[in-house]
Amino acid sequence: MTTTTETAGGIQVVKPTVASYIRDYFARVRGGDLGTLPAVLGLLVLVLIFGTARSETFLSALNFANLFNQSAQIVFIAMGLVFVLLLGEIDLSAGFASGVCGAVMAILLTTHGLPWYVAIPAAMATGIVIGLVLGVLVAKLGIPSFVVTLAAFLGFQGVLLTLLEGGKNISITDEFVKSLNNGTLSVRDSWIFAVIGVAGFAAAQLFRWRGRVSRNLVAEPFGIVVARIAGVALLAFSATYVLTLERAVNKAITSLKGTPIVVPIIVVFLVIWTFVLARTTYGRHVYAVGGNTEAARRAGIPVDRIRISVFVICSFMASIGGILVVSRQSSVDPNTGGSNILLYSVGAAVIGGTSLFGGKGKIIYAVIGGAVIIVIENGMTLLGLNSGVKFIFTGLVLLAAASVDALARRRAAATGS
Amino acid sequence: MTTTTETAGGIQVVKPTVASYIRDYFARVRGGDLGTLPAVLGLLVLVLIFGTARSETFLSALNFANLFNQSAQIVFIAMGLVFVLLLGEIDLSAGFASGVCGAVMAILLTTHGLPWYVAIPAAMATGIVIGLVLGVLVAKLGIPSFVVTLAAFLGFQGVLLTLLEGGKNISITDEFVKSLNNGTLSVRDSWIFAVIGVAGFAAAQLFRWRGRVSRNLVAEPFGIVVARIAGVALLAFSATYVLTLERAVNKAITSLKGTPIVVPIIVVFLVIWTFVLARTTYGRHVYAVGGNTEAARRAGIPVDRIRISVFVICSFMASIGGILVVSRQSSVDPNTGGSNILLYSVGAAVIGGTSLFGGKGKIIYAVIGGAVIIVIENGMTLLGLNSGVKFIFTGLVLLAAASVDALARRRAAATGS
Amino acid sequence: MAATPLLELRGIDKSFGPVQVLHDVGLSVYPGEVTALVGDNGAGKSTLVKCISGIYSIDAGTVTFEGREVTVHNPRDAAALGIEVVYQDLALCDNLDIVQNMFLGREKKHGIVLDEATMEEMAGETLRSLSVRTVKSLRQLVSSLSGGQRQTVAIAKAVLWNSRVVILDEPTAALGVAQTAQVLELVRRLADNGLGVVLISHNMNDVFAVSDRIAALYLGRMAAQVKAADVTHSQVVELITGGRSGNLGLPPERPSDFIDITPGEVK
Amino acid sequence: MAATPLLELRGIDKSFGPVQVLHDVGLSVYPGEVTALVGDNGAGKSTLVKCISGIYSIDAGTVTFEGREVTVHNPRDAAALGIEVVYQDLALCDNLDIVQNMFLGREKKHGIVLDEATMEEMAGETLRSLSVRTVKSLRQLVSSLSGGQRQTVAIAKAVLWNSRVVILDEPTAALGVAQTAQVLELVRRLADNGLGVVLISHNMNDVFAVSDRIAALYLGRMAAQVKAADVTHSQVVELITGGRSGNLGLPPERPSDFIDITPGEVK
Amino acid sequence: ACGTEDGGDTGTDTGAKSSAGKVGVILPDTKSSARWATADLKYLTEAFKAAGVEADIQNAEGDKTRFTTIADGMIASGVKVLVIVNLDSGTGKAVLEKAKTAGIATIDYDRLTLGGGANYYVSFDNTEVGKLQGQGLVDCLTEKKATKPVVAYLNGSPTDNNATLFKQGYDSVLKPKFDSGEYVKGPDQDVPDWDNAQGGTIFEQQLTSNKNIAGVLAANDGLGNAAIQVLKRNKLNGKVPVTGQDATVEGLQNILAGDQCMTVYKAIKKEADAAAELAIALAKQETPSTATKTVVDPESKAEVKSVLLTPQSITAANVKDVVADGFVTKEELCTADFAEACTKAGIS
Ligand SMILES: Nc1ncnc2c1ncn2[C@@H]1O[C@H](COP(=O)(O)OP(=O)(O)OP(=O)(O)O)[C@@H](O)[C@H]1O
Ligand SMILES: Nc1ncnc2c1ncn2[C@@H]1O[C@H](COP(=O)(O)OP(=O)(O)OP(=O)(O)O)[C@@H](O)[C@H]1O
Ligand SMILES: [Mg+2]
Ligand SMILES: [Mg+2]
Repeated sequence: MTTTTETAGGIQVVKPTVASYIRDYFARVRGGDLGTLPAVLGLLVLVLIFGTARSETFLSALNFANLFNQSAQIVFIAMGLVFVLLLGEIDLSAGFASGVCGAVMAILLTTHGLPWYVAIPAAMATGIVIGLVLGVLVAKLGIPSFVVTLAAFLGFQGVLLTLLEGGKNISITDEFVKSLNNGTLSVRDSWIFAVIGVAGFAAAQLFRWRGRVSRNLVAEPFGIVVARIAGVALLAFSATYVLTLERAVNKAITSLKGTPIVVPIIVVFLVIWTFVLARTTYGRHVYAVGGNTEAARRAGIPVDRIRISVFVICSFMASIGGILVVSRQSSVDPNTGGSNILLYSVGAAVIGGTSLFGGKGKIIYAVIGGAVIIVIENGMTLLGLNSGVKFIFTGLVLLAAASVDALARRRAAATGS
Repeated sequence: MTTTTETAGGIQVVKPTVASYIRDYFARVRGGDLGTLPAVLGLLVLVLIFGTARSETFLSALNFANLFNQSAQIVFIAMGLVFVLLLGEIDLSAGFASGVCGAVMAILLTTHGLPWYVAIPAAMATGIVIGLVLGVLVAKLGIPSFVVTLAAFLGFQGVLLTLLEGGKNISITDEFVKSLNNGTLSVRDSWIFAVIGVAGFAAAQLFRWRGRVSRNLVAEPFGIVVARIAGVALLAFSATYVLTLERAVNKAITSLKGTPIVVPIIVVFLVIWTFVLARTTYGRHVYAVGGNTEAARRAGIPVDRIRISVFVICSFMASIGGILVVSRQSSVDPNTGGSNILLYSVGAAVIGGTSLFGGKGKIIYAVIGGAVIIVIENGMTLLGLNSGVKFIFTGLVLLAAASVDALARRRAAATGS
Repeated sequence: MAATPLLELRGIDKSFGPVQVLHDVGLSVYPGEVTALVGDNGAGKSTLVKCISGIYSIDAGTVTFEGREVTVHNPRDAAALGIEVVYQDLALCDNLDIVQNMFLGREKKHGIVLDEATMEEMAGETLRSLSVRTVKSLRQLVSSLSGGQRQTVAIAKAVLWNSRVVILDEPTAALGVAQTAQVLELVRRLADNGLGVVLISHNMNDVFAVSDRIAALYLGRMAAQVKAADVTHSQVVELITGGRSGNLGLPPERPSDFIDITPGEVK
Repeated sequence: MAATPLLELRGIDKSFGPVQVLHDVGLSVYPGEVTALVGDNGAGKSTLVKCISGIYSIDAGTVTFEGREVTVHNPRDAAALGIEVVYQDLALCDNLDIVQNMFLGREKKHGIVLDEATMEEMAGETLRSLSVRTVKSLRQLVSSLSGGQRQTVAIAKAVLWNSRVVILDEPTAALGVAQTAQVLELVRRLADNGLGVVLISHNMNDVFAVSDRIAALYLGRMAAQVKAADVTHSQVVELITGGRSGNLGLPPERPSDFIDITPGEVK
Repeated sequence: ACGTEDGGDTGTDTGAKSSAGKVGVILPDTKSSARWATADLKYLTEAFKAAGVEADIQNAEGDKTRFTTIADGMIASGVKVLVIVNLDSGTGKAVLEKAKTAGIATIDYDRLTLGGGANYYVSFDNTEVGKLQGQGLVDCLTEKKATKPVVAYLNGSPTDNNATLFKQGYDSVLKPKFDSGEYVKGPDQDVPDWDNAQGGTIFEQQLTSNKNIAGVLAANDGLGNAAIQVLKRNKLNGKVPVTGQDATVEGLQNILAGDQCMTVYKAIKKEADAAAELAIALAKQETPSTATKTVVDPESKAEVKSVLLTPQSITAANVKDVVADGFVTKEELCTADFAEACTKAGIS
């Protein structure tokens, strides 16, 4: 059966085996501790629906690659919003902030003819400044973030219009910028990226595992660690395989293969922010302030500074979202970042499992939730419905995906807590 | 000094005098218990700003009357949203729900040629059904309201487009419906309404005061009750006076005076919902569920039913908002209820003092917050700025109004709790 | 006293995910008696109470009320049976005042209008009977009350009603000397009126002062349920800390009592 | 022991809106001594503690720390001075686990990375020393802990650090017999190590068991601060419930001790 | 676009490849004008159906991201011809370039994508529309013998490039009059999202601040109607001329009632037919013969083969043309309230 071991200050504990670990995992799932499982389930259901309805187009390599490029703006804004939502705040202005930052970049590139390595940092800096202002207004003046960012939502809309001189579009021609959300890595680089990614993941997992074992702390069974690494490797390599297939529509004219450049960009930010939230003091404090602001204050955490910082991160991420969407569209107009972008981004974070009340959420949730939203958008356009019906269906499909999630949790809750 | 009296189960208490009551009020205000005071202050600041910038137009009787008609949709949606927000939920679909209900009315009136007394109840019933569906999805399936109503936001947009066959406008010609948000009471009726309103308020206040005094409970000093009644009377009568001045644009052609019909409609709903929230078991339970759902459940309150009911009320109020906006425009188009209506409505509730986290809010907050929003909109359009600058200014003015509020609370918090 | 228990639990099991908190727990509550439920921190006392009142669903076992087997799905059902509970985590609505909290779910009405005056009078009387003297106003929000004041409001809320069984989970933990005495007296009075009372407490003096029976939980198992007169102070402490005392208690095998620093920081 | 107090309060006033909760309160905390702060429910003990730790701003009065007059704006300042507090309303982050809560605001790091292993070890040791046996995992969220377990985590959190003054607001209220004994022992040990300890408790046995001095608050006024050896059990109870006992305590005039059902339900 | 229930979309699910390739059409939005969802969709669907060419027609809902997503989807599903109404030149260009690398023939429909290099261009001239509006207002004001009339602008959405083009058009007519002092320039405001409700409020405020407004240049019929409602409230309807665009039922009725001065009718069927004809030819890999004119792309200076159509100004006198064209039906237009006016306007 189970064997015991001595750990953490000489306390007797059970040493988990692979079997007991898996048993416990299922008990936990049944107990309602589901993490991203329901959102992933929802995603699978969606893929199934669209895959059946439009198998040859939805499931094509081309469409798979398109998904990444299409999701970039929402995923980036959603990643930033996770921080704000973790504190139980909201940022309604993130969409237009991304538009403003995109416009700043476009203007510097086009009107002022500056190179991308000036324009992109300038756009990011704009994002940071925006976040700083919002954060200070919320944290120091104590105006509810809904109101501050509603004002900013209106204000930035005006700024964008003013920057674009009342409604012009600005097109960009810089090849580097355009490649960000349109280009692909070469096939060789795609594989190198996949291998480095998987190796990094494996190293991090093994390093942590060894650390705990050597300290005599209870660690996961080695089998589980290996299985997890193998799972990630399988996912990464099969995705890379599909992405390196030829997917040009007209193979005679051109060739199109390789991982979209936006994939490594998303992965890098995913890794950085996951690290920040899970492994640094700052991240810990973000969760603490979101979970119980008063407790955090009493523990000596500089609550105001944390509050400001999440707005800075959010607007910064929005600026990257803006850069990418401008890259994809090769232009910026007064509606860039408007429309449903904001609601979709918040929706992405929430569908992934982030709580609007603070304290609960992970960066990966934004990516998975963003995937749900984009798969719906992408799939719906493939169905070729007329506008009214399309809106209705989009709503219904979104609801269906969320119900899978809710029902999974509910079933779990019924048997567990 | 203070005299004591015996009350509630034979306990010695201080009998407040007018002086001690006022002293306590100020101590409470200094202690951070501000109610609507900051929002009212914000409103005054706004009136001052616009009154100075455009004194002859902003402060005209015509503009004063316009404010009521312009605010109707937002105020009604915000009143409904207060219920939803009291539970810590959100309804993103309220705007389009009002559009759908308005469209239902317009179609019944115009396409089907039905009379208003069929079309209006049908629109309201549509609102109730919408709320029921949303409420059941949130309460029974346990999907976060943000996601449910985001789906509904998209869905209703589609429904509206479909109802309007892809984008037509439907005009209404029914005079009764058109008068709802365009017409005015006659001067005589305006005064009758004002007198009845004030008398009702006075009766309610005095009745309650007498009830407490006769039960030997601590009651407000009589002087305070009288002063409050006098204040309300002053407000009501001076507003009626202004509204019964001649305000026609071209006095040669036509005469325009009297309280807008929409005012009694707003007042009636304000009174009903205030009564429901403050004086009925249902209202008490709404606050309880919003304040601490677990405590409410333990107290035997049917939490799910309360949750469903607030969505029903919200969508019902949205339907009235929809009816009124269609009345005002005399037509409905696919954007009715779209655009910024929803954010403005939530903003109105929040600026008034409703908490997004539940448990805190009153119906009057929606009216005052709605007034802030509409005064900004109204004033900004009078300034005749171009769009970009107008958006920026609107944001800034909104922020300024909110800052007055926040600073008032903050000052209070610094000296008090 | 009466031979048939008012409330009887048998074979209650309860797990939270992989953690089993209650193992085959039985408990009998007799009318007119105070049953003290004791046990170490984390023994499962509060969990048991929440299973009775329908906050948690039970995994296995039966609940019998006045001889009928019942299923309690939620606190409404429990209240309908006449079971009132003062929870350890008090669960008051911070945004409501004292009177509003005390009458929550049982508001007095005149037609459809709340009868605030009557409620205020009744609340005042109840609080006075519990020796609360420092409350400044019955219309104070409970969020601004001191720990003991909140505790008193929660107790007053539960005993205002005509119920059959009253369960109090550490009701005197935050109370002062005088207030504790009043509450213990109240507990005795409730039992004397024929109610079944369950009192959870860590204070052995209080337990012996008012209870007729003592039930001891040890690591989620019912170690023993005995008459208070049949055991000594130190025997009860032994039952609490070791699960057995002489021939009383659980068989001498060790259940899993350890800090188990389980796998990873899976959240 | 040492003649100069480590922490000294003088003339502290504190009002919440129209309600004055503390009137001219003074308190001295000496190094190496346990000062018990007693008082009825709602006397103002917790409010006083929160004034010391900077959660509430004081309206009047001075705080002197090691002879220097200090102003404490927030708990950070208090922590910087070396004042650690266990609050009555525990204030744990429900969304974090035991280890994360215990090290909140003082995380151990390797470079910029959190050193989870070390923190887990230290947390395990501390909890074991406090007789906590039923915690299933150090990575359990505190939201799933029992009342006593939460209490223990909060205590462990405050005593893990090298501080000068430790204030414990009813730390044993939810604890079992064994755990209470451990905490009282810990309190004594802290004082013996030269720290100034303030213990708030309603349990006179506990108070007399560990404290060197007793300060009694009565309706927001400091009735008396005396050596524990100089007073009897019943004298202290009199101070608590009446504000005076013989020649000790407040002058015999009645402050406003009543339930005051104030004007309207103004919210 | 054509859901299967409309019967227009044979869809990709038919599997069987017709001899002609598939055509993809992306329409811009449903808000700037009702035409996209009502007229264009209908006419294009009919035209492609008649020719037996498979077509996928979708609307981007004014969302550029969605526009690109739809384009990606169409390219992925293997269309041979792509017809786009761009939301702005930038996105349009990106899509056209993608289509070109995929070897797809492209048609700019209604709006020229600057620098985009589409193969063909079919359009009404938006600036021309604006000019007609300006001229219409001038005519009405002249007819009313207004002296130094104050003219208010109720422009379209500030985020919609077309609104800018319309404004350029009517400004080119009216600005000289302002400059010469013949007319007085009144308030000039944009209506976000073409939102009629906001349009009404904005005009109400314009009138409040400037009581002697004597002419309203409203950018489309929806906004025109919003202004008319405000005027009605002040009994000024019919006295103050209001312009419009799109020849909607609402607008035409307002014209018949004498409340609206004019609207601009774009014979959308002609435009749609022209585009469909081009697309069908391209899908069948024939060389189309209809594109006889050329337009010079002001950005790339390249010549684009074009079919250009002219918008028509509609006043009470020629409302009947619109009915005759089948753009609106008599039943829709001549409801009980307007029967008399219809007869007077010669609609039978
Ligand atoms: N939701 C939950 N999830 C997981 N474990 C839980 C949960 N609730 C309680 N537990 C565990 O169940 C055990 C029993 O908890 P319970 O609250 O019933 O203890 P108790 O006997 O009331 O203790 P105390 O005297 O401290 O109040 C504890 O070990 C606790 O950690
Ligand atoms: N924020 C507040 N607003 C108004 N009154 C308050 C507030 N906080 C506390 N009080 C009042 O101050 C008094 C003292 O409260 P405090 O919490 O300090 O009491 P305590 O001595 O700790 O009591 P206990 O033993 O019950 O914990 C109480 O009467 C309480 O109602
Ligand atoms: Mg317990
Ligand atoms: Mg206290």
